[in-house]
Amino acid sequence: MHIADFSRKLLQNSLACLKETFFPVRIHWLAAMVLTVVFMVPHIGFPGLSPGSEIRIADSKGDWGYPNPFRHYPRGPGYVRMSWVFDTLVWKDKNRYVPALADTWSYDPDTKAFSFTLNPRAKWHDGRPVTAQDVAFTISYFKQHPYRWISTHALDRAEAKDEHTVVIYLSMPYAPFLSDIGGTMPVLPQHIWETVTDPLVFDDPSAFIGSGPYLFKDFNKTQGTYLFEAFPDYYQGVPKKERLVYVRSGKPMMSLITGQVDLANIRPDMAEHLQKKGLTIIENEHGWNKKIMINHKKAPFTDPVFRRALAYAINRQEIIDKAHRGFATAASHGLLSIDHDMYNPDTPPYSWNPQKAKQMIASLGWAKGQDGFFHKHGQVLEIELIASNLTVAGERVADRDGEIIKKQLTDIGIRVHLRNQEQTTTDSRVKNWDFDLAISGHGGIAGDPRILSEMISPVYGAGSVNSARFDDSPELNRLLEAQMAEMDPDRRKQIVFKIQKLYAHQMPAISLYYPHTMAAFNQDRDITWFYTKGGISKGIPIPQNKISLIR
Amino acid sequence: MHIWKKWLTPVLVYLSAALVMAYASFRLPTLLPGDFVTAMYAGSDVTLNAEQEASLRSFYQDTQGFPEYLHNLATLDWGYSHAFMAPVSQLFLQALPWTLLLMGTAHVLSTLLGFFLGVEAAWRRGSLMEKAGVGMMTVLEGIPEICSGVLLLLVFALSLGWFPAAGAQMAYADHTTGQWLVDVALHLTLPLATLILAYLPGNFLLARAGMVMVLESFFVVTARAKGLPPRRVRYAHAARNALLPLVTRFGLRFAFMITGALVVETIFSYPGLGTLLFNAIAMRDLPLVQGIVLFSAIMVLVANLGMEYVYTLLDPRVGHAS
Amino acid sequence: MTIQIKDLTIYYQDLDHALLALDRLDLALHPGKITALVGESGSGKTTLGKAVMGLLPKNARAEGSISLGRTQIMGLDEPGMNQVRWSQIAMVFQNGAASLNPVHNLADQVAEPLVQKGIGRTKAMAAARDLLARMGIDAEQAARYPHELSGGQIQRGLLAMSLILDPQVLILDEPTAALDAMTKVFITRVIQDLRRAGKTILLITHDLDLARNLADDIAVLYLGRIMEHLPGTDLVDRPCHPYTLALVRAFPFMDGMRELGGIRGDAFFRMVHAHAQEDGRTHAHVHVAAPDAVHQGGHAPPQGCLFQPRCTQAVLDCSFGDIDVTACGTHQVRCIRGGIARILSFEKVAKSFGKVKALAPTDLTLMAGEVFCLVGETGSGKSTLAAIAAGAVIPDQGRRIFQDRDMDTWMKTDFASLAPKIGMIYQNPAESVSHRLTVFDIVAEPLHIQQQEGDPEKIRARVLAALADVRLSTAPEFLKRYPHELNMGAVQRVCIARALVHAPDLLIADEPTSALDPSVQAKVLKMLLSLQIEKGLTMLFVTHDIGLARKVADRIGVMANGTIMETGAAARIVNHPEQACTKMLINSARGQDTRSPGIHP
Amino acid sequence: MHLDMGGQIGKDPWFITGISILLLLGFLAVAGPFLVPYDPYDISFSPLDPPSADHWLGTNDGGMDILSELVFSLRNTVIFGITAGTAGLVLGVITGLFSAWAGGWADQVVMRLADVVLALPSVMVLILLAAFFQPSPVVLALALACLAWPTTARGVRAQALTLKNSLHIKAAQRMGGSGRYIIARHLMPELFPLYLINFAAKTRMAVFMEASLAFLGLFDPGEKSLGLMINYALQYYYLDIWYNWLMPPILLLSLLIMGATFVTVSLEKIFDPRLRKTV
Repeated sequence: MHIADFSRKLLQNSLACLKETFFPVRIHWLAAMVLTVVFMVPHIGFPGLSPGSEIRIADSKGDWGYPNPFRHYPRGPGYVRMSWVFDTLVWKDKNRYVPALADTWSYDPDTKAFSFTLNPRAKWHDGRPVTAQDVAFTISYFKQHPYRWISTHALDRAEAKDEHTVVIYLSMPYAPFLSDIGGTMPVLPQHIWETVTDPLVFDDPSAFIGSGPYLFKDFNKTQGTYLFEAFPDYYQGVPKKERLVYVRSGKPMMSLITGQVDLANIRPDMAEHLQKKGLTIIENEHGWNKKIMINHKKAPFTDPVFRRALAYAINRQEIIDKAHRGFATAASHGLLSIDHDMYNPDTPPYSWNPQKAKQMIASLGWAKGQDGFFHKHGQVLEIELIASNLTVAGERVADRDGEIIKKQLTDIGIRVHLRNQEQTTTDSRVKNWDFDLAISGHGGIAGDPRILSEMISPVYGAGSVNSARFDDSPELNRLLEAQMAEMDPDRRKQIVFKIQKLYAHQMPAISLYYPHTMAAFNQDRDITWFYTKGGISKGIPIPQNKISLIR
Repeated sequence: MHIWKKWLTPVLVYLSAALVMAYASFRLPTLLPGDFVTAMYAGSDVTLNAEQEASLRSFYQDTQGFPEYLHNLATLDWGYSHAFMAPVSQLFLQALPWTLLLMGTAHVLSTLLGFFLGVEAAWRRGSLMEKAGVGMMTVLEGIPEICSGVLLLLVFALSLGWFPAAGAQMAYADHTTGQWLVDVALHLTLPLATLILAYLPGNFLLARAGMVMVLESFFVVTARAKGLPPRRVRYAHAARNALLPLVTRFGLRFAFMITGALVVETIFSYPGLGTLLFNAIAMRDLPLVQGIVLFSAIMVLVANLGMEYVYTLLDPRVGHAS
Repeated sequence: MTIQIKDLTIYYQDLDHALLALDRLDLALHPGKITALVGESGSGKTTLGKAVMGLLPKNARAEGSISLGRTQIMGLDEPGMNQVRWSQIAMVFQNGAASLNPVHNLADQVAEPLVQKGIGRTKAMAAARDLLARMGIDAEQAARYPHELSGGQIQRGLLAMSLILDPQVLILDEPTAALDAMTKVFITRVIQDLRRAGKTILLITHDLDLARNLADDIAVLYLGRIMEHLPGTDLVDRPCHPYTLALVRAFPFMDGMRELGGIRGDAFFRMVHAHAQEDGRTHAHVHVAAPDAVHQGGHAPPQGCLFQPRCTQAVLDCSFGDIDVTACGTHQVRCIRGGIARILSFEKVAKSFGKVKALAPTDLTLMAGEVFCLVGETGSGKSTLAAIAAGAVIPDQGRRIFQDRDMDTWMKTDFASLAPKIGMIYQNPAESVSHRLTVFDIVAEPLHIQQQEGDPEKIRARVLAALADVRLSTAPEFLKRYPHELNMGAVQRVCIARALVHAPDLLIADEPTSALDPSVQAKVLKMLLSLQIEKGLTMLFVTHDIGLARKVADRIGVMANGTIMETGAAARIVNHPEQACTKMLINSARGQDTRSPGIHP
Repeated sequence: MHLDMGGQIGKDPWFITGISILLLLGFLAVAGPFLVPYDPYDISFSPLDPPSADHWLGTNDGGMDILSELVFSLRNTVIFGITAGTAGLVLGVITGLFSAWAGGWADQVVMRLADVVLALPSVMVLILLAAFFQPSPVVLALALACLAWPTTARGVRAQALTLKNSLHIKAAQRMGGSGRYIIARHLMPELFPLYLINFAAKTRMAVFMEASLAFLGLFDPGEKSLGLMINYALQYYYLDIWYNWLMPPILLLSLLIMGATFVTVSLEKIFDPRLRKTV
């Protein structure tokens, strides 16, 4: 091979030079070692992808923790990776709930109890059958060792009636039970977890024995890669693909085009380019919303009129056109997504009206100075707007919203200081009420209306930085309490309607728009991915529903 | 007494420097605003209520004071990473090989290549080849890592598709060791090329300048007079004296191994220590941050000590004080 | 193995001009012989050494031929030269420690050539260590690094290094420069052993003492040309070329007598650059660039003798045509006047006043540029001889030849042209000047007599210059002062100024300082000597005090009773006097022999 | 070692190219904002337009004119580079000279302090700063200077040490020159070549760092900088925007750094290459 000889000669030459430089030092052995490496290279074959039955999914961050209830990160992708390994009682396909571990389920309003009959064929990965006892044990275990992802405050107790029926008694009516517990709570094998006292650090391999379609094989932290293998005697049939791999890639589109991965989230602008390359594009419902957090505990934001004036001042369509080139939809001020079946169409739209905004601010005693800004008692109206690189569905993105909002507020006479900070710094400032306005965003708005309680009232959303923690309006607090306990869907809908109107009126935070989240996948792997309506489990807007690999 | 004193002061000084570095690596991360719980849970889809949050915070609370931190340090128990739920040392050892592979080879290759090219160019001083070489290298010196990295990625990974665009190896492909080696090599080429493009020019110009200066000295004429073959004169006599500045640069650069390649690691999603540190900082995963910062501090001290020793090896005239 | 260098020309190319280092040099080095190459720095000595070794820098251009035995090694390429270097020809460079690689120890560097020739490392190191031991460097010192060795040790190391391959030809460049006496003696003995061993040695040095002791033959190099090639022993006693004389006079020989004297003017370097001639083609040609010479539009191509501007006996045709080598006894000299010229010679000149025979028939020759002292008792005829030389007294018989022209005919036919060539200073300054003339007039008198310079401005300039030469003030009030208003020293200096205003070739000083008190005498003498060098005069100095003569003269002639008893180099006369009268003069000068034996003819 | 600087520098081709690049960019940075058609913060144009008559380089994702943004970014990057360069130089020289002159334990302490500063990962320190202070370019430039002075200090100290033992300084001392006099009169001017070289190197490093940090998203997007432009452009790598949006900042950045490097290389060549030995 010509190149090999040339490189060998070059190596010998440079080795001789090296030897000359350090002539008192003997380096025969170095020369020998390097030469052997040179000989080895030509005999190694080229790496190939084992096409076989394998699915590869790209993710930009890569590391989302170990896929078991206590070790996965408390974000969508973390839960999804666990969902492959641990099954829940019920699950959602494209539009509605479908049986999972439980074949049938019913709710008895008088005893406030849900009863589930389990699928007899369900087995744990170690071959033992899944019994009602396991479900009862899981409920009591989660009450003792809280699993952050679900809130067990509404559960009283659970009893296994016989081998395959279990009844869960509620301590109070809890409307989001099905979405929060039934469709989200992973069932744990009793024979493994009953001896585990400290689940957070329990990392023995048996911690990943679940009843889901895939076995957890490996997670490489630094590489950010996961490996799952199909569970042959899965009770809903052998999964379609033998292996499932998560890969980290900073440039998902590039990995898609080069065939390194089969499914990846993409930016809307990539869509038609990828379509030309023969990939299938899917678009999610509006499950994620961008909003402006307002520090309603600090003047002048304490006054709802001022907050509503801000809403009028912001031209959301310009943000959509400028910052996202139209790949977004204006959000409803009622916080719930417009695709949600409990969405109240006549929540006030606060369409862009700078004149009205100026009048409203003027009505509060602010007068326009010659510098074009509002002044009151010699103080200029000056606020600080914080923005940070938010992660939208796992994809870190820096966008122009801050700059556009700043321009719009400056136009009506408010001096704005735009400050961009690292995300965790922004989160901690919002948490400690050390801010005026902050741009942030969260998902779950197409899922269970429970999101309203979390994102408005401090009772449910104390921990989350996206929650407005607004309890000035007693009426709103009462409604939020009621909707959590209202088990009957129609009556709950009425309450949710009222909440949206009142929330829009109080305006503790301004919803801006729903970015279009899209994904693309390789059609000829004959797996069709889809976005679940209302998001996976309690509202995760990610197109990796395990149903795609089962049926 | 004199010898003992001669060696004691530097050792004492280095020890105090090590102590200061340990304190810095302990204290600085704690100054970062926000903590692990806020970073992990704040923006998440999970909403904690007040007491849940309090219990979490207490679990992740770093209660250890500096003396305790030192004690753990001594017993090589570098603490437990919050995010990864794994001992820091284990995480570290997983990421270190990749960084060593990328940065190590980049440094060694660029220094050796820079040395040979510099020596040859200086020897052919005034020839067309030398002028062209120096010209090209100066132009290369001007291109920042971020630009060359991006361009290489776009050209070779995206449009030509010769090399994989991300990662250090194809995940979970069941390769034979031979195939695995080639796969790692393929993934390594682009980031390595970027780093070499970034480091080579500096080394080349340094070697060339040093060599040009040495060639003017008399002992090179003596060497030629002794009838030694030209290559021997060039390397055993001349290049040997032009080695010192290059070694200093190698030592200094080697110390910044970790943070040095952060940009390249981000462009090529290469799983090195730099990315680990950057994510750890974002996640406010203090034990991991402290571990890595301390390791880089030790690297700097070791590099300095090593260099002092190498100085005397390379050039007997260099006194201890330099 | 002989080295034959023929017509070797080397110049260093710079951006737009080139520096000429060697100009058509011919030299032969024979086995068992030491040839010394002597000259000032910048004369091209080291360039020759390097040329032989083929180590000229990249910008050097060389023509001519250098052959080792029968093989031509001049244009050899690097590999070819490498065969010859160190195995056949070795060189010890002049740069001392800088010639050694600072990062390798001495033994390694000495053994290196052996190792490269394929001899095993351990054997080579053993050979190196014992060669170093022979040179007085023990094993511990051999393992040291250059910066840990003294100058002496390094020189011994370099010598050992050059002998490691036992080469036939050895070039030593300033082997003893900056060395302590002990090491110098050791090195000299080693070089003598090498000569006995039959090696061909070229010794490059500016240390004339070393050259005189070691060299079989010496080549004197000046600006890249060999001025004189003479046997080693003649260097001090019979230098032929004026430059060699000047060099010898400048060198602090242990047994040297005379005050050290530099050489007039400054050395300069020769520029070769191309000028487009009328025919448009550019011709490389040599051009003199003295430090202060301004390269006005034109230039001064240096036809003729290079030493001409600084030569004390330069005549008009010295600066024309190409000077080649002529024989002068056993020496070859590059001088159209065949080496140091005779300026004045007496043939059987005698004089007697009435019955008193003042001067017996004597033969005497005065060489150009030298200081000849006539010493003798009063009445020994030295003043008469001086007067005859100055043309003041006509001898009864004999011929006087001055600058190769018969003096008598010259005085008869055209005394005006002879007078300015000889200047005279008398014993008693006060009497030798007219007390009515002011200082200015005294000094200007010779010019007025000759009326050569009509224009008063020029006369004034020449007078002021002459007065400045003798370090007298040129302020107007001083010029108007009269001799009697000055002290004796000042008057004598005015006389000297008068004597030199015409820039004579020969200055005759008859007991010029005996009338002055010692402190003034010393000042005047020092001034006289520096003037002699500056102006390049030949001086006939008459004195009765041999101690004074010792300090001033190159050669001394002892006179008694009108005859010159003994002449010779000052050092020889003073250290090994032969004639009784000389011994007596020396002893009386030393105040030992108060009794004065009778004077025997 | 007095050198006829004017004569030699003028002839060196590297210096001429380097200086002309820097002058051109300097002019662009200073006069640019007045010549450029639009205000870079004006987002009133349609985003991601290809180059057209009124937008020579087209518009970026925020609807801003790329050409004007480019010029403003160049200005900010240049200002940033120069502030960081000078601050780093001044700090480095003062500490270097002090530690060389004081010698003994003071010297050791300063050098070990330099080690400690070198050991801190710059990324973390910069995040700390971005968190506490308003990350205006000046603050960050000074922060970079505080991280960069050790290398200059080492170079200056090494050179000052060799000078300290030289004869003319010992003579000045014997004549009663005080420490301050010696430093001001002899050491400072003597090290002049070193300042130039270090200044160019530091400016180059600052511009590199600013671009990389912007790329890592640590900078305020409100500020315009070449690194930030590259960062935004890179996110739309899939659209063929590379020739009008990605390449110009990369080209300008490379030109800026190339100019500084050419000047550094020629200065090093002209001034004493021996400096290299004592780095």
